[in-house]
Amino acid sequence: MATVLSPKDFATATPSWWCAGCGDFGVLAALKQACADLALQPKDVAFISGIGCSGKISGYLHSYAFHGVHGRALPTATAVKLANEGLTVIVAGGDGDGYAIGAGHFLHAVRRNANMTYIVMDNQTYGLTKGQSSPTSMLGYKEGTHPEGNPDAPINGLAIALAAGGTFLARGFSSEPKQMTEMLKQAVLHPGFAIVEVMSPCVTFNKINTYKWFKENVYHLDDTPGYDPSDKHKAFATLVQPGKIPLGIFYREQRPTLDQLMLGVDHPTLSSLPIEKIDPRLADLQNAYT
Amino acid sequence: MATVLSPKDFATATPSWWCAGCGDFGVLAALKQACADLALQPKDVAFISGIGCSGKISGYLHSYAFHGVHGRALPTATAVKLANEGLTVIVAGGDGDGYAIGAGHFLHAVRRNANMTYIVMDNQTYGLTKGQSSPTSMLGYKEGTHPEGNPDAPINGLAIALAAGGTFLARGFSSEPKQMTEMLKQAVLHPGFAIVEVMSPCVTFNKINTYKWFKENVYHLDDTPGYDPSDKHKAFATLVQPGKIPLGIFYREQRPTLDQLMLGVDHPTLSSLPIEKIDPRLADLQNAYT
Amino acid sequence: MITNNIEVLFGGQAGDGSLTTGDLIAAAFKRMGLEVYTYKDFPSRIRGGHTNYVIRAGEKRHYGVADFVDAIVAFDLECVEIHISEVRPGGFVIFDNSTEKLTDAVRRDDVNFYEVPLAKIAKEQLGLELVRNTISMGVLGALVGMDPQIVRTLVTKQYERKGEKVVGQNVAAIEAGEKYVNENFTRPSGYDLIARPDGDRLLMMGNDAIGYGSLVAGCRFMAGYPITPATDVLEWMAKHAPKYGGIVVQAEDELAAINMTIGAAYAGVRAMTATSGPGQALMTEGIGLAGVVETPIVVIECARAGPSTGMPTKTEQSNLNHLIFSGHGEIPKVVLAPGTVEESFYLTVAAFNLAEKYQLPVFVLSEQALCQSKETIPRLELGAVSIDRGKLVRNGGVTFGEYKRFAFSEDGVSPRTIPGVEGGMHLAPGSEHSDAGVITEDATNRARMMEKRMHKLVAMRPDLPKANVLGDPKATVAFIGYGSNRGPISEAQDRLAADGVATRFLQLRTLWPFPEDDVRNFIKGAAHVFVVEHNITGQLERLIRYVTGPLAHMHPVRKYNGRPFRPIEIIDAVKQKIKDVTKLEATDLQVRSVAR
Amino acid sequence: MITNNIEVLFGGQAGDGSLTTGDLIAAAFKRMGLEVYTYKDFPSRIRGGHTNYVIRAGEKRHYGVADFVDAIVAFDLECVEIHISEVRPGGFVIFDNSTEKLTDAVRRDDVNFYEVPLAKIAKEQLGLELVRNTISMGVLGALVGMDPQIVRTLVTKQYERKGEKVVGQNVAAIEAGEKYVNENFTRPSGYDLIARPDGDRLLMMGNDAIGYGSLVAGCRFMAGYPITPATDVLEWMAKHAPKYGGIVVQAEDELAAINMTIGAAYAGVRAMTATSGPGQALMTEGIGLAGVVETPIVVIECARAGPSTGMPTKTEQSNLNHLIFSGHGEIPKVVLAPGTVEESFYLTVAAFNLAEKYQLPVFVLSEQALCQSKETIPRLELGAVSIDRGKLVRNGGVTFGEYKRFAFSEDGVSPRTIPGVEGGMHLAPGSEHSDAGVITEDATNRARMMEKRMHKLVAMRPDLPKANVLGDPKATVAFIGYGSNRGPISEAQDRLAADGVATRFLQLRTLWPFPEDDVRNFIKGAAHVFVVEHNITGQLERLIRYVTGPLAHMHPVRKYNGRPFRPIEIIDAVKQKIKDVTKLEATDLQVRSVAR
Ligand SMILES: Cc1ncc(C[n+]2csc(CCOP(=O)(O)OP(=O)(O)O)c2C)c(N)n1
Ligand SMILES: Cc1ncc(C[n+]2csc(CCOP(=O)(O)OP(=O)(O)O)c2C)c(N)n1
Ligand code: SF4
Ligand code: SF4
Ligand SMILES: [Mg+2]
Ligand SMILES: [Mg+2]
Repeated sequence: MATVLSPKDFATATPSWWCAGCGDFGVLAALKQACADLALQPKDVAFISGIGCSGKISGYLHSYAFHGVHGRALPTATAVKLANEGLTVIVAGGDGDGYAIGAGHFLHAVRRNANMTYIVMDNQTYGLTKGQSSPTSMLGYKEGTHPEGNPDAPINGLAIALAAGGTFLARGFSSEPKQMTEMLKQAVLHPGFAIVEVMSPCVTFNKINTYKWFKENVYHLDDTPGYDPSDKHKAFATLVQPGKIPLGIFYREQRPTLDQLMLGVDHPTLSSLPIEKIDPRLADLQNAYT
Repeated sequence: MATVLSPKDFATATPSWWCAGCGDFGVLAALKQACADLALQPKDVAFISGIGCSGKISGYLHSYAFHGVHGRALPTATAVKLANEGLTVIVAGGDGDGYAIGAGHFLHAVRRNANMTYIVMDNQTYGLTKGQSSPTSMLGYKEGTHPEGNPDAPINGLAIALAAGGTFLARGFSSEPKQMTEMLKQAVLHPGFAIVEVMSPCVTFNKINTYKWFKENVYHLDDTPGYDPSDKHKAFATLVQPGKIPLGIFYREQRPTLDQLMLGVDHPTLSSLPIEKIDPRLADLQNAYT
Repeated sequence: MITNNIEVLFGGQAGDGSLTTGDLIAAAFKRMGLEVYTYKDFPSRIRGGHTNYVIRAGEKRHYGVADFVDAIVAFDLECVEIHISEVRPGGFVIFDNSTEKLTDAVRRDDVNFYEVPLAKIAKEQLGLELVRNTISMGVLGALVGMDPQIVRTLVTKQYERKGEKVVGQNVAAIEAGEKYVNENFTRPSGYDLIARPDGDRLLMMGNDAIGYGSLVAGCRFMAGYPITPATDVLEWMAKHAPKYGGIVVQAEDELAAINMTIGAAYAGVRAMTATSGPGQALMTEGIGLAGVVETPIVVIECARAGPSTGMPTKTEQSNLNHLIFSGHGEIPKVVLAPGTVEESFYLTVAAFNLAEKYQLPVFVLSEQALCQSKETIPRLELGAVSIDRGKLVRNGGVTFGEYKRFAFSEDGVSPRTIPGVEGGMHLAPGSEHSDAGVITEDATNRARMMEKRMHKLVAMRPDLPKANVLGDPKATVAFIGYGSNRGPISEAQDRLAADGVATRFLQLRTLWPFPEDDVRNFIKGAAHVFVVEHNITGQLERLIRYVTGPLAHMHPVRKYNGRPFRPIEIIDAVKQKIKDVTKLEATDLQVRSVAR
Repeated sequence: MITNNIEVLFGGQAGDGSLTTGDLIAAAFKRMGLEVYTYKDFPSRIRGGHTNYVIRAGEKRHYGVADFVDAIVAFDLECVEIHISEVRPGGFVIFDNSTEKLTDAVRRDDVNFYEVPLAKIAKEQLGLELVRNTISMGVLGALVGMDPQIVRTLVTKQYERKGEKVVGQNVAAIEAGEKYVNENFTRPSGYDLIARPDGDRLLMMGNDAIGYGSLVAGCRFMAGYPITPATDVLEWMAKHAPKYGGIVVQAEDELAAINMTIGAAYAGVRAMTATSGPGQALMTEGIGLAGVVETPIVVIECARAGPSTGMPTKTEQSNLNHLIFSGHGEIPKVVLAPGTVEESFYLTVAAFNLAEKYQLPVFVLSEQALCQSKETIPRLELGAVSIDRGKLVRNGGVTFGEYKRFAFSEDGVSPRTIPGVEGGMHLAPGSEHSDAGVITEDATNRARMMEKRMHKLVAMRPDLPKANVLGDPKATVAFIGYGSNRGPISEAQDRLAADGVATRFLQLRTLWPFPEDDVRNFIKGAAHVFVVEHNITGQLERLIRYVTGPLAHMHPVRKYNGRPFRPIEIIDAVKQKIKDVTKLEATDLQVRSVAR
């Protein structure tokens, strides 16, 4: 296949199942653009998604796509990367998928720092199950399971990731395609576990955190003079600061990746080991038992 | 029962299953002392533990003790508290139980801020399964599953809890009974989810993080002039600072607890609702379906 | 002219409001004194994708869909394309021709087509696209003779909350629909409805009956994680429980949900969770814990089509094996399976009593085609149910040292104290333990404890909901089934009887412990036993064969495409086995060939 | 004088090193040319609590413990108290009387007692408490005539790593033990060992055989979470896999472990995980995913006594139902169950081939009494095994657009590309999908896909490991069993034969898909069928009854106290049913009454 040049090369024939106006369209568009700009080959992209409206995205990116079970995309993806480190591994899922049922895996993916990209499509609700609170829903958010309002304080995935040893932490907004595309490219290029949280409004159920609401409630780190993404304490302060929602790359750092630590440098790719021929050295292993 | 005065009143007849010298003995002693000092009644203490050497502690505290499955002590305890908010709910478990298999529940217990105490008995290994790496084991820690050394960077439970909205974060050392007892008392008195991480050496398997090693590698916040446990940024900086391990109360803050938010103030205790007599108002509910 | 017997299929794109309208029509039919059953067939997406809502109404009560659809209200061509083959000869189609035109491909000359520019009227005459559905109600009403007054009252009630203006628009919409029919169509629809006394009945969805049953049974704590089709129960409880002192926790996942349920129950509250396949799989370990610590919990399983994510909004009976046989090690558990909305209420109440009396996990097994379906039912008799808390010790009277939480006993059940009770302190461990709750690996104690716990399954037999025997108890043609298949099976029975084939039907309501004697006795004397179930491997048949072994005259009737059985499919299976009956009409064959 | 036939029980407190010494003795017996089986009985704690290690050695190969213990090496009184009743009349006890004294309660005049101050000698003569165990080896060796040279060599090899000094101390310890016997005891032990040619044999533990089998089968990725008794496999792979290019990941929990295994397999590596009950329960959802996305994975289940935490270090066969029937929805899966260490190797290799050839999850089911036991076995023939990767497409040759990952086919298996292969891009969803992998809820496609996947269970039959038929194929007394019960059953067969009762034994090695024909044929002509299993509900019998129905002459032989069967328990069950055989001796009855 020739070098990929256009987002179209990453499109599938499958019509999307999203509602008109869903923020997820923006995420998909930016992702295709990023893949194109990085001249990735669809055959070398492993795209693993969780379950949710967001999770359906794996059906719309021409690649080796895997749509697993709810909340387990990260362990699956980690293994895909270890099995074939030559692949560009990208994971996408919702705020519920990643921060509720998948929260434990999220923490461990962060500490392991495998070289892959994780896109959290955050609509602050459970879209596919019709609008219940997610871990990022605001306090008092009213919906089916909380007619009187959500009593659980929202969690800040990026702040938690920072505390857990995250090495690339960014947040975008699905109606800012250029910035998002740029972030995603940086994330894919980052040698380590890169998290891009995207504010992706659910137009059908979340009547609070709408496009309008976001436009009024976000600001950009780029507009913050002298913001230094290598300053961990500043990143923490910025992330936990109540009030408007900052967008941009909060923090980046380099430390050995899981694949480097486990596979070393000149390790043959697991998926192409010639196991069909039984390694003769294996016979000698029995000597230890004589 | 008369007011409890001595730790003995919280002792059970069951002989402990711990190795001689295990740090967990110190935790148990301090916990009994704290219960005694707080004049708690065994019948009003619900003590839920995880699975592990640490988890066996529930068999040794005279109380309503529940020894559930691996990693799920926090959700169980949260419900016990909601079912009967009059109880003093204490949870104890290992670093593996809480930060590996239980990591997701840990994050959500922190954000919910139910009024209970969580003791993480951290020996930086999986004791009961014979010494494998836990999420707090040091990089390069050598054991059965990692003969060449653990490749996963250790996680900092308290830093993560801080980022997730923790309201009481402390760390003790099992051979410092007085400080530990004081911390536990403060934790139980704290209106919210209080975490006390205790360095509790595994003398059988962890030959790195020994009593000696700790004595050489800890320092006390009390010795840090002007340390202010209400300063979130300082707490974060202190927790993530590489090098020696700080002991003490890192952070405390008050925000509404889950039980307050869900039950309100004058809510009758769930466990004593007179459900035996079917509430007559229930019949009218059917009118909505005529 | 067919009177008081109609099945209407409302179809369009998901999220276009056909569900609301379907509910209104169902209510209208009910108010007209008819028996109603509804079935929702929607995709696993929020907007877009073909969705349809079937409303069946008649003088006879049915618990399922018919072979044919009598009327289709199609908001788009796709709906007609998909469903035209299901229309009964002589039936009709209401089609919104505002933007699309009917193609010849979909036309059938044995079907009446009424083309109405619903969207156009909505926009141009009423200035509100949304009321398109309401207009269609007016059209349908005029064509089949729905009581205009009833329809207006319901529409008014429905939109009250949204204010006068909206109410007005919708009432106007109804009238516009009626008017269009009167002005443009002379052809009668061939269907007519004549109002009868409604009586004191309810129109209730299976999941609502489960929620209501739980509340009546004294459940005051529910922990759950949203999942189709079980979310309704969670949301029903969230809406109603607080008024009765109860609370609902949305957990971070099903592992938390089941362990929260156990925690609350351990602390003395009647507690439940509700989930479906994937969530049920995650609860497996917790269920085992409840069994060993002998904590009473109720777990609602609203089954959907698996495996894995499968078809989340479709129906299936493929979780039975899991409920009964999953889990490492062996614990006593109970599985109850209602076959109707009414039973969903009564069996849920029974579940809570069984759970607490025998201190173990009890499952209530429903399915998408039942739990999300509405049925007209008589008022539920609160006087007919009572609460039995078994050996719960709440007010002391026990002495520490003497009291043994897991004491061996006749029925395998031990006195159960809860935190706060003086003298009852103990350890409740998931590890094997002595009668006092002390962890031990002693071989003799182990064997006794296993026997103690498992003996509950024997002790409880008298308390278990009995199976229903329907039809002619002496018939030689027999059916065995459960759950949502109760409807299609009994309807098949009636029609077979009309064809001179008498049948009897054992509708199992307790699936575990399996009612071996009932099955053994029921099968006696049967020339043919048809085991009807909605899965591919024959999970129910496996349970039966444990009792009977393989039988030449036992015939599987299975379906696994996510759609509920139609009576004809069962009738057909019977007729294929029993030669001496009249051939089927071509139309039936046609229906069978339609995969649904 | 009993020659070349002995069962030694080494007992003390957990963590006191009796396991190491037991291993050394087992090795010594093996080097002396005897057939060896070992069984570990330890508590779920690290130090303290009674633990014991049974080593059985003889000229005949056994795969289990005997009725009696011949010799006890007791490091404390508790050990004698617990096990004295199990000693064969004429057997002996070596007791460390350094601190405790033997009580009259434990004395038996039909048993020889050798009291040796082991700890005292260790401390005072050798200045190292630790070598107490090694001294006991010297004592035992001198009493039963173990080859001193072999023992010295082994001890030297064992302690080499720890340096000359330690080696010296241990060799000295052996000598001290031998010396003590020669100086203090004249009474012969009644047992004698005569060295025979060792031959080219191995002494291997079940879990090691599974690990080795995986590596040979080409497994290069393992994800796991520690859990007794499966951790050994994880650690074995961690130690050996890297040398062959493989890696092992310690996951954060079993949910991660199973999904990592799926991820690695999806990417083209032969991948596995190993766990036990509680972990298996957590893997339930993931197994279903593997079934639907048709990803080949191998899951090792090392069963322990449940339910819930249960008795983590004890043995049981109570997970079979779970492996076969757990999970929402229906997928094809395979369950293989080795009955010996040797089979553990060969069936593990078979598991990987079946998994990849049929693209589904395959379980290897072992049990604590097998996976943590050592057996002497012939060298494993690598020439006898080969690797079949089925329809794996690794080197392109597929065209995008034409290629269909889930193409319908004769055997239900479709060509499988892995990431990186040009032209093979597709979506692999846990939701129902078309042959091309596109998510669809179409009814017709759904039914076909279910049939495609389930058909694999039929297509694979020729490739499934066959059951073993042991004993006299024409005998009218029949046994059916699997796993660790293979040993006690075949031993019971030999002894029944000696008593004139001929028997045959169907040792099942494929438990799912259940070998219905084999079982049907095997049962033909049997007057009695004894189904031997280690659980309370009869999980194997349930599978058999699906084929046979209830049979008057089918008799359950069950145990569920966490301890493996002793041959006498099986013999007894048979004799109780079959009147016409000689009465049992009192001693046997005594043993039976001992709960083990
Ligand atoms: C184990 C399991 N539990 C529950 C569900 C039901 N479910 C599907 S998507 C979803 C959450 C959706 O929220 P999110 O992850 O934020 O994705 P979104 O739809 O908002 O994009 C849930 C609970 C499931 N599929 N599997
Ligand atoms: C679901 C499940 N997986 C694995 C195990 C085995 N297991 C028991 S304790 C334990 C971890 C022990 O480590 P930790 O929580 O740190 O407790 P410690 O023994 O160190 O005090 C594990 C993996 C289990 N009991 N249940
Ligand atoms: S429901 Fe919300 S999240 Fe889901 S597709 Fe529609 S808009 Fe998007
Ligand atoms: S193994 Fe370690 S953690 Fe467990 S009891 Fe012994 S010393 Fe304590
Ligand atoms: Mg979301
Ligand atoms: Mg630990």
